[in-house]
Amino acid sequence: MSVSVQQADFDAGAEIAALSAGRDDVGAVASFVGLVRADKAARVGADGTAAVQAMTLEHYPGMTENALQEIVTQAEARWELLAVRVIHRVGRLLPGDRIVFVAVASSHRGDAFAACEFIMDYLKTRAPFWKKEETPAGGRWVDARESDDHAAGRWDAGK
Amino acid sequence: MSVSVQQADFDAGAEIAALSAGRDDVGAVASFVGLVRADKAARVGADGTAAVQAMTLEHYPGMTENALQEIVTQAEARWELLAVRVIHRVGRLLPGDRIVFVAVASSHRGDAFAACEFIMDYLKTRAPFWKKEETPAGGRWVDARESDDHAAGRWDAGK
Amino acid sequence: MTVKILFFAGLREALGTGTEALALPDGVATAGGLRDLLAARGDPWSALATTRNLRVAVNQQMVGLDAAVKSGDEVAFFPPVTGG
Amino acid sequence: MTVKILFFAGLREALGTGTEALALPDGVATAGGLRDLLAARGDPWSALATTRNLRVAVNQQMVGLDAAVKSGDEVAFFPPVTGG
Repeated sequence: MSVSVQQADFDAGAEIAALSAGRDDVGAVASFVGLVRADKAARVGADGTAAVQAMTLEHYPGMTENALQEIVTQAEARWELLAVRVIHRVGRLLPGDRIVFVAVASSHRGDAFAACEFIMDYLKTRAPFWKKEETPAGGRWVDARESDDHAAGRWDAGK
Repeated sequence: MSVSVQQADFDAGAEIAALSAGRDDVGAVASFVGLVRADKAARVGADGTAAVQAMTLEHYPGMTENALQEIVTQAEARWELLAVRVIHRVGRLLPGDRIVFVAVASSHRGDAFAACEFIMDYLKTRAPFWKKEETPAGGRWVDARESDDHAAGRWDAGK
Repeated sequence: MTVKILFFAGLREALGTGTEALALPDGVATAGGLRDLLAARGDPWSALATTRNLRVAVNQQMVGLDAAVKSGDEVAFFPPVTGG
Repeated sequence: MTVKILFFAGLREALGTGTEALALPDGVATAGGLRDLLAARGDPWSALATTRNLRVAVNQQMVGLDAAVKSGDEVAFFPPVTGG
């Protein structure tokens, strides 16, 4: 497993390929890319312009990396995984920019899909990152969403 | 949506990037890559050598493409999707080679994950492809697995 | 007018052919009826009766063996699919 | 020995600082006690009492406000996380 918190962009295709490179036991790689949405409707852009012009991601150096490692370790305990890669960007990003990448390699697709979604759900609620949006009306810190707590909570119910 | 059945390999990173290129409403791209496993333990390779040396994929030209399109249309009816890409290779492939690619773009990750897994589950049971493995003991057509029927059946239960 | 019949994968190999054009005889009106007609030819055609979970598509749509078949249709027989 | 205190995101902005070193006074033995001590300084520190669903980490582990705090610890206060 490998976890990175970085300002730089990443190459999803190269990361996916790296998980199965040089081995013949990987049958499935499930992956996820999260991107900055302009989020037209939901916010202040009633004039139809893109409401979110940019976004700055803050983290807690040290703890953030440890929290991501711990989430991956939990996933490895729950499913049969062969390799895991997590990348989360920090700093200022624009609409359309990639924010987060999670990829999970397994022999079987069920384990790969479940672990990939589990890692994203836990990352959303347990890894110390915070987003501040720049909008025409000024900066605003993004509120945590109950739907994310709900998504993470599903895994506790022994789904 | 776009569906391809082809002999050529594909570039997962370029395909993922294409789903959100030039737009700012994509927040999530869930994707899946399926690969040829050597499948050491399960088959005839009791001497420890890789049991599956190669694999040939056959399809039903015309029907296969239509079946994939229909599966994607069903996914688009069930979830809010912005773009879908499906690629399935045919012909002779070696262990470690990519077989199948599914990527789904949505505003939200829940829809992207669910639709991506749904498409893979339906593809496994409803799209006319057949695998023949080459092993030290000769060629053998892969048997359909009950676990795949079960995986596809989950979606009928209104999960 | 004939029926175009296709065979795939292990079934195609067992029969030694991937396609056949056949004038539909009187009394054969379903995919299952067509399957029985072909299987009655004896070896290797009996593979159509013995293939486990034989699947059938009429005009490129998966259907049950009770589905209607008429002249001009494309009928395909194959084992359960194993792609992905 | 002091406690190293960190603040993040909107809380950091509200307080105008991201870090502070504080000698832990007698009688403050939990993260909640430390939070109350700081919030009692008045504006802008009362943000520590009014931040909705305030989170706390002691030595980089998320804990409850009843978690023990002692000299030498690193204690961080922040709003609910919004990464991903």
